[in-house]
Amino acid sequence: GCSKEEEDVIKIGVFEPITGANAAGGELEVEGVKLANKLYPEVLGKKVELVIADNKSDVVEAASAAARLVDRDKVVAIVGSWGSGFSMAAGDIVRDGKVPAVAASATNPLVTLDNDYYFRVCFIDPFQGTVMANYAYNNLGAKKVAIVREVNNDYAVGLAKFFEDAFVELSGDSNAIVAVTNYNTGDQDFSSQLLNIASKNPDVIFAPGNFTESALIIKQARQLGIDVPFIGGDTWETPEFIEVGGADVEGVVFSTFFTSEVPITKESEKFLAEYRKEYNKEPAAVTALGYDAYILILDAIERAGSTDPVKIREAIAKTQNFEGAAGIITLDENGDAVKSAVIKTVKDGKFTYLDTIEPIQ
Amino acid sequence: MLKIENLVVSYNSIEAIKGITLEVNEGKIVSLIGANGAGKSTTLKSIVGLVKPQRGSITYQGKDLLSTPTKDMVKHGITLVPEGRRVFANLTVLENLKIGAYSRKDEKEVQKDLEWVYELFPKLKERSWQQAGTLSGGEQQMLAVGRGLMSRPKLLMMDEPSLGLAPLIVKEIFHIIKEIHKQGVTILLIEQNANAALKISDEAYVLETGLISMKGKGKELLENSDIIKAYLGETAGHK
Amino acid sequence: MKRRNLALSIIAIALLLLFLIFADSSLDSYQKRILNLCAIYVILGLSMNLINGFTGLFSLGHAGFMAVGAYTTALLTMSPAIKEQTFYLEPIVAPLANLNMPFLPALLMAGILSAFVAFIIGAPVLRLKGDYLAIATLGFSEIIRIIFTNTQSITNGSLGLKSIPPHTNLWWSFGGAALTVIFMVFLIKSSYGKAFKAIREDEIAAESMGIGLFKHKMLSFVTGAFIAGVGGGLLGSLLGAINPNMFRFVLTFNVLLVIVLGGMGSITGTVISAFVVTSGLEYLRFLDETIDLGFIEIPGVAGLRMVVFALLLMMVVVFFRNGLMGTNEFSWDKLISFLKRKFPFKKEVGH
Amino acid sequence: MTFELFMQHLTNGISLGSLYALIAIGYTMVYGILRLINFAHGEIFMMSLYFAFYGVAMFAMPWYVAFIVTIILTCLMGMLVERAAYKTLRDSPRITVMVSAIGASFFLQNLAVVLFGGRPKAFPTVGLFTDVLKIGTVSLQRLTLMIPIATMVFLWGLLYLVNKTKTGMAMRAVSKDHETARLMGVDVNRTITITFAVGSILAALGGIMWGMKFPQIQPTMGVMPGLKAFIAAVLGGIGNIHGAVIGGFLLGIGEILLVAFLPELTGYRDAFAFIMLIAILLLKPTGIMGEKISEKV
Amino acid sequence: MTLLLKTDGITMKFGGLTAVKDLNLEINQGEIVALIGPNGAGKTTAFNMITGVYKPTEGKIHFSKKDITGLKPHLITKHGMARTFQNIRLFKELSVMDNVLIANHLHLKASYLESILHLPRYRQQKNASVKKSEFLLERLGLSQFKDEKASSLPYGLQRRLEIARALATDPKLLLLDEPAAGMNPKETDDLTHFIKEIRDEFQLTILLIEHHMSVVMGISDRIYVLDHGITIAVGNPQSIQNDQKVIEAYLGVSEDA
Ligand SMILES: Nc1ncnc2c1ncn2[C@@H]1O[C@H](COP(=O)(O)OP(=O)(O)OP(=O)(O)O)[C@@H](O)[C@H]1O
Ligand SMILES: Nc1ncnc2c1ncn2[C@@H]1O[C@H](COP(=O)(O)OP(=O)(O)OP(=O)(O)O)[C@@H](O)[C@H]1O
Ligand SMILES: [Mg+2]
Ligand SMILES: [Mg+2]
Repeated sequence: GCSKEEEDVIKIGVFEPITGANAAGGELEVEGVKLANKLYPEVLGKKVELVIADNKSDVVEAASAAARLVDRDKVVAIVGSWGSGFSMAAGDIVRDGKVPAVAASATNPLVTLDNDYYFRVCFIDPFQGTVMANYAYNNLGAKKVAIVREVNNDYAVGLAKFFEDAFVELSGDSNAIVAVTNYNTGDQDFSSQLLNIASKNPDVIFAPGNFTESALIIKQARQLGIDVPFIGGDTWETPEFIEVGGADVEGVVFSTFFTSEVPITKESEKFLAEYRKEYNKEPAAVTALGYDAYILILDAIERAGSTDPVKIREAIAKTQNFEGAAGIITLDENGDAVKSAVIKTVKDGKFTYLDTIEPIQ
Repeated sequence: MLKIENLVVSYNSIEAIKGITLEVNEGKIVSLIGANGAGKSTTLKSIVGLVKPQRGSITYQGKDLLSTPTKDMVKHGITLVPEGRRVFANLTVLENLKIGAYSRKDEKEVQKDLEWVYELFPKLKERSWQQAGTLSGGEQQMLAVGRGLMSRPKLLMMDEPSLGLAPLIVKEIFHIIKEIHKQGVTILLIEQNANAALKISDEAYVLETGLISMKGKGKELLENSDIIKAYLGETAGHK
Repeated sequence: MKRRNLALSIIAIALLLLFLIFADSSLDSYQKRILNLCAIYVILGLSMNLINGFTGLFSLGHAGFMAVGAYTTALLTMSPAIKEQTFYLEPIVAPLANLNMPFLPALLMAGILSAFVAFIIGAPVLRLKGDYLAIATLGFSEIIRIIFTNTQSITNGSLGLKSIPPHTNLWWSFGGAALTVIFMVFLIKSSYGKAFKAIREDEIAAESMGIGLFKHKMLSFVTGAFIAGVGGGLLGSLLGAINPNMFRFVLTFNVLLVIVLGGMGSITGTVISAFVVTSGLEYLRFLDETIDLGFIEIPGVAGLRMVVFALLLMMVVVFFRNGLMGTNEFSWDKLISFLKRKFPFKKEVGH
Repeated sequence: MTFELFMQHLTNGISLGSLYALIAIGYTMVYGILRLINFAHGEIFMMSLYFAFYGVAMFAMPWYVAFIVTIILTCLMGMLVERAAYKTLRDSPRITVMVSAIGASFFLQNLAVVLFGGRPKAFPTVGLFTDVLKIGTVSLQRLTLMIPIATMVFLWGLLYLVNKTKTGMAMRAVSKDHETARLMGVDVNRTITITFAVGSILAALGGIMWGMKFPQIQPTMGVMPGLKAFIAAVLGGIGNIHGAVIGGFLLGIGEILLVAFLPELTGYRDAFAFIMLIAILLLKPTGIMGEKISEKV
Repeated sequence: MTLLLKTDGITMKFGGLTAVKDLNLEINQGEIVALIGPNGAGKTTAFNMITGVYKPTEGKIHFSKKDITGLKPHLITKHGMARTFQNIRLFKELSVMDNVLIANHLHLKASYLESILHLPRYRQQKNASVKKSEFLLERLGLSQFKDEKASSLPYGLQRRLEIARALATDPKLLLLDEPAAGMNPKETDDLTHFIKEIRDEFQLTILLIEHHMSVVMGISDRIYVLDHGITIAVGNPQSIQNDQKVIEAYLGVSEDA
């Protein structure tokens, strides 16, 4: 149980892959959470302490880590995890332990499905898929699209599917998707996949997947002389994407959560300024989301006026028009954020804002 | 030349050698006989440092051998032809012989010794490109002896060199031992073929469950009735 | 003597039961989860030890068998409604959609299917030896994982399964572990167990003594896979969510670690080391967190836990080359004579 | 499929295959001498990329200096790994050594996370190697041509070392029997250290070329190439240097052509490596070039 | 006299090397037959073909009138043939008793499940094998070591244990590959008697490879001599000892042996 001296700290769990295959994603989110904690170290007059639990990019570990946060560390709420699979592994645990969890960037619809205790501050894949399908069809005038997806990544598979459905509907052409090709996390050679889809002459290539592989994919495509435009999803928005991709990723278009050029909210400005000061580079989108997950929880604690996890959960569920760094968040009945998406491109080695797409009501 | 004093060796809790003292004088053939498991091989292994004795001392030409690593033994002129042949199965016959001369730098002399070994064992010359692992038992034994000779030892120790060899070859091996000995190599020999061994030995020790039970001139022991009863069997007497 | 040992065994089992009753009612769910994991690792470890430790087959395909078991159990116990929700990208194939059965038969099916997969794999692979067998079994386990990733309408692909009914509790996992231990003891004592060991010691000699290598290797492989499948099923049900990525080589390695640390070919060793490794990894978590020593706060270094774990692991391996137990087993006689040696003055009470 | 397209696939296959081959040689060499699957080889390869990265990006060394430093550091690290993880286990059961090897590999990987962070870094490329050439309609990087040539050169060098030199002979002797090798005056520990050093140098060379071809590095990046290279080594007959090269090419080209001709199966690309492995092992249980071990009884 | 083993021109090639060429052995029930010849003559290879370890490149092997060519070793053992090895191959880490018990496994009728569950049928058979093994150990003078690890036995006893293990399979034909290797002349003599004894006691037929002529000449009914894989002589001890070809290739001019 809680002893007296612990009463004046409030523990928030951070549940992320710190080691293992997904360490990169975990690190991005943890950066955001830590920054938020630095800026907002207190709530209800008590100090907020982060308890970081590594889920090792492993589902078995994820479940243990989550259980530990809930039962041993007695956190009042949890941020995370990057990767919907890990969040799902924690689903039953937070529900049974009655501790609310807020995922930052887990976009798989299953995460919050049937689970009152799981929330997220990002939009979900069906929306993002539609946004990009619209963009490809309307703005790029694409008639034929090829898809390259990271087949063992639930995010990529889901997004590809939603994109495909939306695009087929838009174009009214059931053969509009000329090719779907796969790769696995950690692959580094994509030449044969790329040559294959290029031979189908698509107008656009949609490549949802991790930024680590995506940058290499685009680079290799250019080296192979394939100059079809690439479009993708939110995961691309990391400095490394441009560092690795270099000149080859110029002009690619993707959807994401927010933009630093046209800060959506006050909080965005604050986040940007502080992040640049702290890390001396541009933030990734998921970093902003990690930040948001934290401040949203803090806001809920304040509104609940209590550190009782159940009350905090109720407060979180009622979140409306909350100003986060990555946009204004309203949680729907599933606990998913309904928010606008931003379309960006890479121009002169920088992520550049193109458009904002409002959520479909 | 080689002096062992109060040597005690044990494997885990079993004492295999319980305090033996023996001496090998330069230019002699000394043999070590005894039943299976008496500790003969263990004695040789202690000399070259493959097992670490509990107590006792081993000196070679006044030098302490216990602190010398195994790999430096050949440099001092001590070579062991190990029990069970232990040829390098993946190396050719020629390479096996060459590795016998691994620490030597005198290429020309090595070449000469190679010819010499081939002369002693014409069979090896025939098979010089064959992988040693596919040789028959006897061929491997010849190779093991040949390999030992390639280091040009001053003290050559052989652990049951006649094991599993055809009678003709056994004779040959003993002949070769004498031959090597004539060239000035001191020899410490372990043999089950006590008959043949004692015949060529200047001196011999009998080892029984880790202790030396008898020592003497080879020829003397050959006539000792205890030895005949214990090691030579009925056939030895009247043949 | 025999009577005394039997009495001691009964007392030990009673104590275990008491402990379980206590644990079930008063430990928090985190502690229970760790205990569950420990017990499941006992099952997995023993199944692998049968193949690798007792039969001497170098097999690294455990994750694959566990995957088959976990998916089978999950798909058979999930309600049709939940399956429909979960398979939202591509609907589940018809025959699977409505299949639904209680936990026990589902676990048995898991074991049987995984044994069947082992049978299919074993037919070609068990002809290989040593490292070649290792890499081929590793390959098959990866192939299973890749197939599971790509068969969207059967396994839901990379999206994985969630809301798997949480049947696994201390009774199931410890019950399973106890059954497995008893089964293994009986098996190893039997003539077949000796034949397995003979194969481990010297294949050529074993074959010359009339032991059919292929048949016996296959028996061991399939039996091990059966147990691994059941273990996988328990694990999946404990976690509530599974996906193909969790059945990577690392999982096999965790089990391998358990048996190597415990001692290849020791049932006792596997049981002990399953507990030590599983809980040890959890205890090390403090390394990732900020340590507050009162006067100074040492900031946690993310990932340090795994660095330390890997180091500890290597050290243990270096110092206990044959594992904690080697190939030795626990017995009351040994324990008592050990205690007598340690405490010579204490007289043994009543028997 | 057009001829040009096929040629483009084939060149890609050859260059990928030769990278696999290069890393596979290191594996096979250590295996051949120690009968030990050096699971840490993939991580040594990964570390070499970080060395090169920090050399060029942080310490602003010219690339050739950085690469030489990388090779030296990697070589040292390989020797260090040998010392820590394997040396003390010389006469232990095989499986124990393997666990230690996997432990070493985990250690290095997690150490890299702690030291360098989990986020990927862009590997510095050198125009001399990475510029794109166009031959007809086939476009490729200079590197694509250089890698197979380099592989062949290293292969030749290594074969010379192992088969023609005294050190090589000692290596082969040590691989069979430590005790007897010692009796022959061979310094077993030194020989093994040299083996690791050479293996690690090859890993570093492979690493640098890999990095320039796929210019992104992260702590887990050693796993896949490591595994593939290992498969290549086994395909060819582990312990056999020629075999590793053949296995590497077979795997690289096979993988690429599989995707090229059967695009529906791209999701199974990684499985292909294993399927090919198992198929070949079933036909030839010790790999393509592996010596047939009909044990003499 | 019944013919027990007959090899029909069996040949074994390793790459370019013909280790055994056109070997025609005929062994009758109850005989002791020796196979001798220089090192590398192909004796062990012949054993390996007969016991199924190698598959002959050419030729047929008949045992008890059945064609056993190319059968796996364990099946051949089931037919009633057992062997020892030139380089001892015991189950080193197992106890002496277990080594012998394992050789009973091939006669086990109880199924896998019956055995694991120790059902009555299994228990019955197990008790029988334990008895039999105890008897064999007793008979070979190994009783006192029955719980020790096989590898801890002295060399001579290890050889004996190999024979005990082979006997436990209930063979009709026992093949011994250099049983006297590593024994001193005294022990060799003892072994010679021992082989005769077990032949009579267990009604065995024995095929023997040996380089110790005292053994070979002392107990063999007939001798086959191989050289370079070719059979150069067949006959009783007397004729072999005086065969010029054999003397040249193998025995050498007798001076003391
Ligand atoms: N590595 C070992 N571990 C444990 N015991 C051993 C080991 N090597 C030898 N022994 C034991 O030490 C004793 C002496 O063995 P050693 O090999 O020296 O005998 P030996 O006289 O050479 O016999 P042989 O004639 O059979 O070669 C034996 O009882 C043997 O069982
Ligand atoms: N597996 C194998 N591969 C290649 N060559 C082999 C193999 N087994 C045996 N040989 C060769 O066959 C020949 C006969 O060998 P074998 O072992 O049968 O001889 P042996 O008569 O038993 O000799 P010894 O009395 O020395 O044991 C030898 O020249 C050997 O090199
Ligand atoms: Mg000896
Ligand atoms: Mg032989």
